[in-house]
Amino acid sequence: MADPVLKIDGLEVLFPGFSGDVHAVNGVDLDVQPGEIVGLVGESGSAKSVTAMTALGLLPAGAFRQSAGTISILGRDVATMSEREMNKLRGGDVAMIFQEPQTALNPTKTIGKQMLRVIELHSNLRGLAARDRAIELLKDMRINDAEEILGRYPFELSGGMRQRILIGMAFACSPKLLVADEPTTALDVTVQRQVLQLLHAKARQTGASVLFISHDLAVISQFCDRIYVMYAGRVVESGPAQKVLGNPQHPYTAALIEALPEDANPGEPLASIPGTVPNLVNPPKGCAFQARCRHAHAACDSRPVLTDVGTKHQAACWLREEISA
Amino acid sequence: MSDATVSVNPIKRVLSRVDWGYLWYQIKKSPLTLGGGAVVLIVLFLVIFAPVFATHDPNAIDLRARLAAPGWEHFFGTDEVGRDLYSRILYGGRQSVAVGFFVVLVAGFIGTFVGAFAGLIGGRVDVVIMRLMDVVLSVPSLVLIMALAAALGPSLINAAIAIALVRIPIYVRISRGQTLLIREMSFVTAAETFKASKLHILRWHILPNILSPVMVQATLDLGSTILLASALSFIGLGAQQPTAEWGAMVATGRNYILDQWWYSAFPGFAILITATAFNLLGDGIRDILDPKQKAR
Amino acid sequence: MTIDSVMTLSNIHMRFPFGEDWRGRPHGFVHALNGIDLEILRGKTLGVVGESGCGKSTLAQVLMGIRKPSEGEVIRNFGADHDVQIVFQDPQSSLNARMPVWRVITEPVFAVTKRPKAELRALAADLAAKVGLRPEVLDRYPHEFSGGQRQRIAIARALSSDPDVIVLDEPTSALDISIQAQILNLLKDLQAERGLTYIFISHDISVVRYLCDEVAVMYLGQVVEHGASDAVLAAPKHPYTRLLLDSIPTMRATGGLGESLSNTDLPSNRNLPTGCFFKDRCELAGVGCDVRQNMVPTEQAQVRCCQTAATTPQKVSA
Amino acid sequence: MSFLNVIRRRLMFLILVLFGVTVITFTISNLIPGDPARMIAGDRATPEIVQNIREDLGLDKPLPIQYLRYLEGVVQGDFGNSIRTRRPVLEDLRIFFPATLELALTALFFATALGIPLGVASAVWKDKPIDHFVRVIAVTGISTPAFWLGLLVILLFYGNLGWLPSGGRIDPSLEMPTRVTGFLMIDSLLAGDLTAFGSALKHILLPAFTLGFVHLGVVARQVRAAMLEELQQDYIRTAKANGLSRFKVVFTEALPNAMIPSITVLGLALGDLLYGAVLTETVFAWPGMGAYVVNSIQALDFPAVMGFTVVVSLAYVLINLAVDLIYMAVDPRIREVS
Amino acid sequence: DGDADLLVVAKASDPQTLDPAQTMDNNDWTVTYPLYQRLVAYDVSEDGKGLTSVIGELASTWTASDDGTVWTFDLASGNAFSDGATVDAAAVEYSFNRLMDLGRGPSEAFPGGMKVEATGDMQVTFTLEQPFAPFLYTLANNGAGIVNPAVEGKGDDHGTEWLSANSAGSGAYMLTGWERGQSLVLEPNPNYGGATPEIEKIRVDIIAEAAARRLKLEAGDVHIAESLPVDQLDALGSKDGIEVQNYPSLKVTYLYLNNKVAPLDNVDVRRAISAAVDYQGIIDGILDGNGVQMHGPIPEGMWGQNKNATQYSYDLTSAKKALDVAGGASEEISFLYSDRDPLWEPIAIATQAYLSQLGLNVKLEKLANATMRERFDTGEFGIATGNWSPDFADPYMFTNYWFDSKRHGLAGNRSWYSNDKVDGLLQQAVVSSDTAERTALYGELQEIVTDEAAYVYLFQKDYRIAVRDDVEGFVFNPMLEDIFNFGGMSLSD
Ligand SMILES: Nc1ncnc2c1ncn2[C@@H]1O[C@H](COP(=O)(O)OP(=O)(O)OP(=O)(O)O)[C@@H](O)[C@H]1O
Ligand SMILES: Nc1ncnc2c1ncn2[C@@H]1O[C@H](COP(=O)(O)OP(=O)(O)OP(=O)(O)O)[C@@H](O)[C@H]1O
Ligand SMILES: [Mg+2]
Ligand SMILES: [Mg+2]
Ligand code: NI
Repeated sequence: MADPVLKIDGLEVLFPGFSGDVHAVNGVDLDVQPGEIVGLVGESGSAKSVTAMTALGLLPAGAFRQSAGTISILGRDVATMSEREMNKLRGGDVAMIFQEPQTALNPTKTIGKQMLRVIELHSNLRGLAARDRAIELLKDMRINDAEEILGRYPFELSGGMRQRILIGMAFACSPKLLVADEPTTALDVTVQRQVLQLLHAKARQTGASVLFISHDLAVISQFCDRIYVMYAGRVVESGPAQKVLGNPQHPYTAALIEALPEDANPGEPLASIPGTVPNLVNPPKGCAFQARCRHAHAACDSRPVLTDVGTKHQAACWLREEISA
Repeated sequence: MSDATVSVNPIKRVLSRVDWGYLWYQIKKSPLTLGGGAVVLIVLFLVIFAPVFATHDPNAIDLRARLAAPGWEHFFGTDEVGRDLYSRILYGGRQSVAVGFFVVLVAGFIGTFVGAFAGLIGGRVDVVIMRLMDVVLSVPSLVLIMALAAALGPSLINAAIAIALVRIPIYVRISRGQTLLIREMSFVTAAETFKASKLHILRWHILPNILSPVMVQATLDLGSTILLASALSFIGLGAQQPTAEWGAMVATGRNYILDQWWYSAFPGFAILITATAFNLLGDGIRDILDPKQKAR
Repeated sequence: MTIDSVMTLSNIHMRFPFGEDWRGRPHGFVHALNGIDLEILRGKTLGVVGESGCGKSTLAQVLMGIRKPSEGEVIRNFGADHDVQIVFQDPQSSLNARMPVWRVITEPVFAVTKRPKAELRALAADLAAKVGLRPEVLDRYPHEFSGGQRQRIAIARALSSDPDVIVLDEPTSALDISIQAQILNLLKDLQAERGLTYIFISHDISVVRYLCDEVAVMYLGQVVEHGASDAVLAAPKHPYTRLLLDSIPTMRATGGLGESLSNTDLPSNRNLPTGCFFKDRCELAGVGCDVRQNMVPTEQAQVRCCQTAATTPQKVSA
Repeated sequence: MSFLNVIRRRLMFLILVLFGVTVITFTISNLIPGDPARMIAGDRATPEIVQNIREDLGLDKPLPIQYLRYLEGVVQGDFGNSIRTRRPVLEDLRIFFPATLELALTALFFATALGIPLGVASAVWKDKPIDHFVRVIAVTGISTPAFWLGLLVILLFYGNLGWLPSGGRIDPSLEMPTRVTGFLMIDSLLAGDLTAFGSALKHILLPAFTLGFVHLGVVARQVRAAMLEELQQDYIRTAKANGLSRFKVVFTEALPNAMIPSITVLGLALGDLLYGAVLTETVFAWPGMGAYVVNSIQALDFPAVMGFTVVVSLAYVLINLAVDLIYMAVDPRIREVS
Repeated sequence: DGDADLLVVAKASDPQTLDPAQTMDNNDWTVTYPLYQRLVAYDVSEDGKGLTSVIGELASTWTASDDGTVWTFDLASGNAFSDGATVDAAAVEYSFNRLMDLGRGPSEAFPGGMKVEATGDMQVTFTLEQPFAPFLYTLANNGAGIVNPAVEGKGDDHGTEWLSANSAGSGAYMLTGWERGQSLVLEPNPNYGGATPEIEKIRVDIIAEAAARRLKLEAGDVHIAESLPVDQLDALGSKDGIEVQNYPSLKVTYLYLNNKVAPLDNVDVRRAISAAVDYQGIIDGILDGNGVQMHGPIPEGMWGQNKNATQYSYDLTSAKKALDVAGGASEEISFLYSDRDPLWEPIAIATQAYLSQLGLNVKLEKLANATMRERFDTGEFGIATGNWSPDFADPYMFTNYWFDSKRHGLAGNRSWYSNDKVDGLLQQAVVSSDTAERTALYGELQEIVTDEAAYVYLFQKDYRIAVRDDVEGFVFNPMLEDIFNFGGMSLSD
């Protein structure tokens, strides 16, 4: 097997703050293999974005501290890379798209300008050749009047259109890894489907790996090969999408799926998870889900580690530990 | 709870909403704010207790000790009728600081109410009020102040009134802008659905929520008002003799700047330091309370 | 067809002027609602679904009575002392950060009549308990709460004036699934207990299917399909409803993401399309679509439609 | 909104301002105790002489009539005659306005040329020593009494060092270049007179610095705030994710957008500078409108004061119009929506 | 500098108007006076001192009728305006008619009903309604400058607008440039009838800040710096190349005590105030000793002064006694001053302090000069400061103006003093042309008004001016403060 495109080991990130440090990421291990589409799912605040942004070095300098862990992209440790090298990497071999297509484009520059900038920065294409490349990328995103769109400003376009443009830009230099942070959350369902389809097709076609972040289990289930479920800055379960969602091994994953109204009987109450996510200023010592867990018991006071619960399927729960033991 | 008997005044309510611990945490992080705040406190202290710190009667003249150089007898020297400059600067601060607070309070209160009213009522009233404010803002303010001060007769209180009148539009704009924002918030929409009166909305929703930007503006304004008041005194439209006032002292002192530099230098420094301190503090408070608000 | 309706909307239009030339005349109008007829049944939940910008919130405002429709009529079949309350999507801005929780909860009461504080606090405590908040939180301020708790506060506030009808404008969209379930359960309990009528606005079909008795599907300021929710969502008649249902990702889907849709852009509501509003996005569009469509009753629902759809065999994916 | 619309709107507002400004200043002028006729007549004049002058100037008419007469004149471009100089006010202003404008523009240039880099540095290195330094400079700028700073720099650069002149626009022993634009620095260049240019430049340095120092603070603060705002926008993150270097992110992405809101501030600053020059001009004996209006107020020369006010207000509105148009030219968002 | 032919004068402010028939401001006269000639001029003594007597300038000879109402002047030939036109009787007639017709401030110096007629090519006759003792001297005023009749063609209203910024005179110099607010340039009038002036160019620079004027003077950029504060002059005197010249002057500084306003309407209160002021303290402290206390209204150096009249001196006991006689005074007394003269503020502050020793409550009001003058005229004040310098050398300037009840207010009687007897004396003195008789009349008057303490007669101050030491030939005339005899001056190398 080739090197993983992205490998995160024991990552810990904290944000100093008034009432203490916010321990956003508390030991995350994660890897993305070449050509793989990996999902990162979890509730709001579970540190999906922080994990991804740390990996690409996009967190605002000064606001955070990486207290532990290593990150390597395409086999290179990012800690050893200079800013120049990181810049070359970003937009070249690694690309990222974000949640808010409204604001992710520079409002005062035309689409063409913004696309050409990326293309010219990371390839040898210049002038008309670069322009042709941009048009080609847009066409791939099913944007028919691509030439005209290049002359438009972001505010003149719909959200779905903008997100497709951003995806097109992300693929401008055939990245090996694409990080997509909730790319469709702000879109309508009909548009969401189109964007997901295009993204999926393009990734498969170019063989790029994708780290796909979402809180929508259904989207994740359809989009990803393999998923990581996060809770309070930790990975609680990981494995192939169908396995994890079809046969969840961690009580949190299970409860989450049960809480979906999708299959619920309108006559009966929904299976809700009591309580709220823990405060990350003082993250629980033991299992982070302990306080809300039906199955919590004494062992949960110490922190469970990810253990195999099936082929390629791992969960961090003492319950599973006991079962498998 | 004894709550039912305690009447709650709005200022106390706003202050009670301030998380002092958080405020202190933020201020500590910003040495400039801290420095500004400390100097403000020192200035206020010196000025309030001027009689304690003064070495001379600020108005006692001594024609035989005119324009004496700084020394042990007169820390900052004396002026053209032999008054002790150090003592006069201490007392002079009272005028400057008092004008600052007066202007900010008067303009702040009137402006806030007018702005909130215009924003809430909307329609013609709003248009008329805002156009009027635009017109006032288009008039060169210094000239307006000078003319007003000249019309009212030169005295510090008249200068303060003139400055306050001219500064009202700024508060009207802020408070109206803020009112329009808040009016769009869904808690106001909610209040409308249960048929709350405009007065209720003003009292419970608008005013409490515009106070903090207004207060930020007010802190920032203190510095510039002190400056403006001294500028008016500089051109002779402010404090009257023998009352000590910094701007007036600089004005008189400039005639002596070549041989008796201290006469205008010390009061000038006093203005500079005080205004800087208030501005630093105001800046810091703005950053803390209202990080999004743009600098004007 | 109904016996007991609390509100009836007939032919509601809502236009907003936009832009202003130098004489203050608008450049044109945003047509947010374009002829809505709805009957709201007492004690039931009506779900309103549709894409962003289709006029759901505007409809809610008309129902609340905070906006007067430009055209059409709203009939209310309940006493003047009862009213319609609302719960908003964004728990952040729907609660005044400068009021303690007990004030927030009782605002609908004291905004209208003066009451002694003690009475208000008692009422607040009562309501807080109903929505599952502990009484000691009453003196705190909204920003000290999580999203789910804030939504509970908002619900308590809606209940305080003892309304007949509560409009819920995407009350769970900003919440996590685990919290959403808590709130949905709470809403169900309260309805059962008090016989409330809900108008539930959402773009999440599965939530609507779970919670609502009836569903109205909106497109560009019109209702395109309206009927019992199980029937409509199981066997949609209107091509738009079908598109919507097809687009929703489900955990059990097997076919992956399928083919890409061609036209996902909503037509402008500044210059309304001629004929059927959906025709540009409709796979079935044909000759008859050049004229405006009317609502036609079918067995289970009313459908704005669409000769083609009525006569075309249904093709709904699972 | 179209360009035309903005212009039309502003011109409507201009009429309103003209009306409002004249009403306000006329009212206040007439509240000021003092009789301009006396002023002209001189100390020892008899009441008959004073009355004679009063009639000449129409000061014996009721105020509303005086106002209407004035307005009538203004509409026809006649601002009346100055009581002090006995010359048409417009004529006087035509002489003094370019001097003030030259000073204001130079000060603005100074303020922006320094203020923008300082503001950018401050935002980029937020909370670093340079940020503190810039903020102190900026705050000191807006807190310095210009009239005092002026005295200090004169004392230093003229009195002690003798490097720069103490006041005036040009060395009076030099031939004034032919008046073309009224801007000495430009006129002297047009005339090819380098000595005059050098002298004009030397003369403007101190007053422009003094006047600009205040606005340096304003500009730096504004740019800093706008930069901070832009730097936390999502598109900056996109740019970084696309591999743009820090330098490019700051200068090609954030700065242009940060300048858009700053244009308003610069426009306001220019307006401010125009009448803020009043005190500075007095200190530096700068022969501009500021000194003219101060003397006029002191001398109860109401036509002159009103002329000044109207002209500056007009300039203010026109500057705002220019700002709006520039805004529209640089910000595509405004051009088409709404 | 370095240019021996250029003389630079530094003034504090720009002239307002250069029309002699309009300007009432000494500041303007610096420029206008050398541009024009008058029928008569002040004489200069052998040793170069300015005298208060007049000699002919444009007029070669003149006669007055016995009753002093008809004055006939014969014009000297050879005088010409800068455009070459001869200065003839018609020009004189025109100038005076223009002056009286415009009816602005300067016309006030001439007796009402005065008729001016060219009674020959080169002969002018003035007819007065009644005798006016100082008449001849008024003809040396700035307002009596002879204007080229050609200005009539320069626009409406006798060309006032044009003349406010241009010159049309026959003086030694003519105006060749005026950069507003910056400088004015005078160059010799090529057609001047007198001796060709030595200085080829005179520049008047406008430098508002006293400190800057002084620095320029020190640097040699300026030859004469006007209105420097007393304190600066002392420091300057010791600098190389600079000479501070002292001239006895007739300019006096005094306080108006508003006789119409309580408590100053009580003569004993006024006496108390007059005795409570430390005259010597002010002179030593504020003037650095450069002045003397006045002895009644008429200054030293002017004929008619009565040394026997009361002179108050600083004496708190007698002041208190006087106040007791008055029964005390509790009213707040306003004290007006302006920044026209930098000495006024210290005087005001000092006076306030002195009077507070009597328990009098004085409130200082610093006003714009124009506003202050307005208040003089309406009589809304208690005390105010003022300077007075004569337009011509006659006690008339210090008596008829100050005490005549017809001149209440700004016109001269600024203490609103009224005394029928005094009015009578004044009336007699003005129509008499007998100096001895007038001296006696004014002498009696002085005793009355000093006793009644109408004003507080503070001091008479020397005229001091700082000049580069290469400036030669400056003649100071006490009637012509701030006016320089450019035509007679020169620069040594
Ligand atoms: N710049 C920051 N400063 C302080 N705390 C931060 C910062 N960025 C993120 N956090 C904290 O880190 C935690 C994780 O945030 P993150 O944005 O990664 O969550 P997420 O899983 O992406 O959630 P969402 O689904 O809402 O996007 C949160 O508690 C958040 O408050
Ligand atoms: N006050 C208003 N002025 C102008 N246009 C408005 C106004 N309110 C709503 N609109 C327009 O009316 C249309 C319907 O808006 P509405 O908020 O009702 O949509 P929605 O269905 O609630 O959308 P979402 O799902 O995004 O909340 C939109 O195009 C919107 O721009
Ligand atoms: Mg996120
Ligand atoms: Mg909505
Ligand atoms: Ni319609």
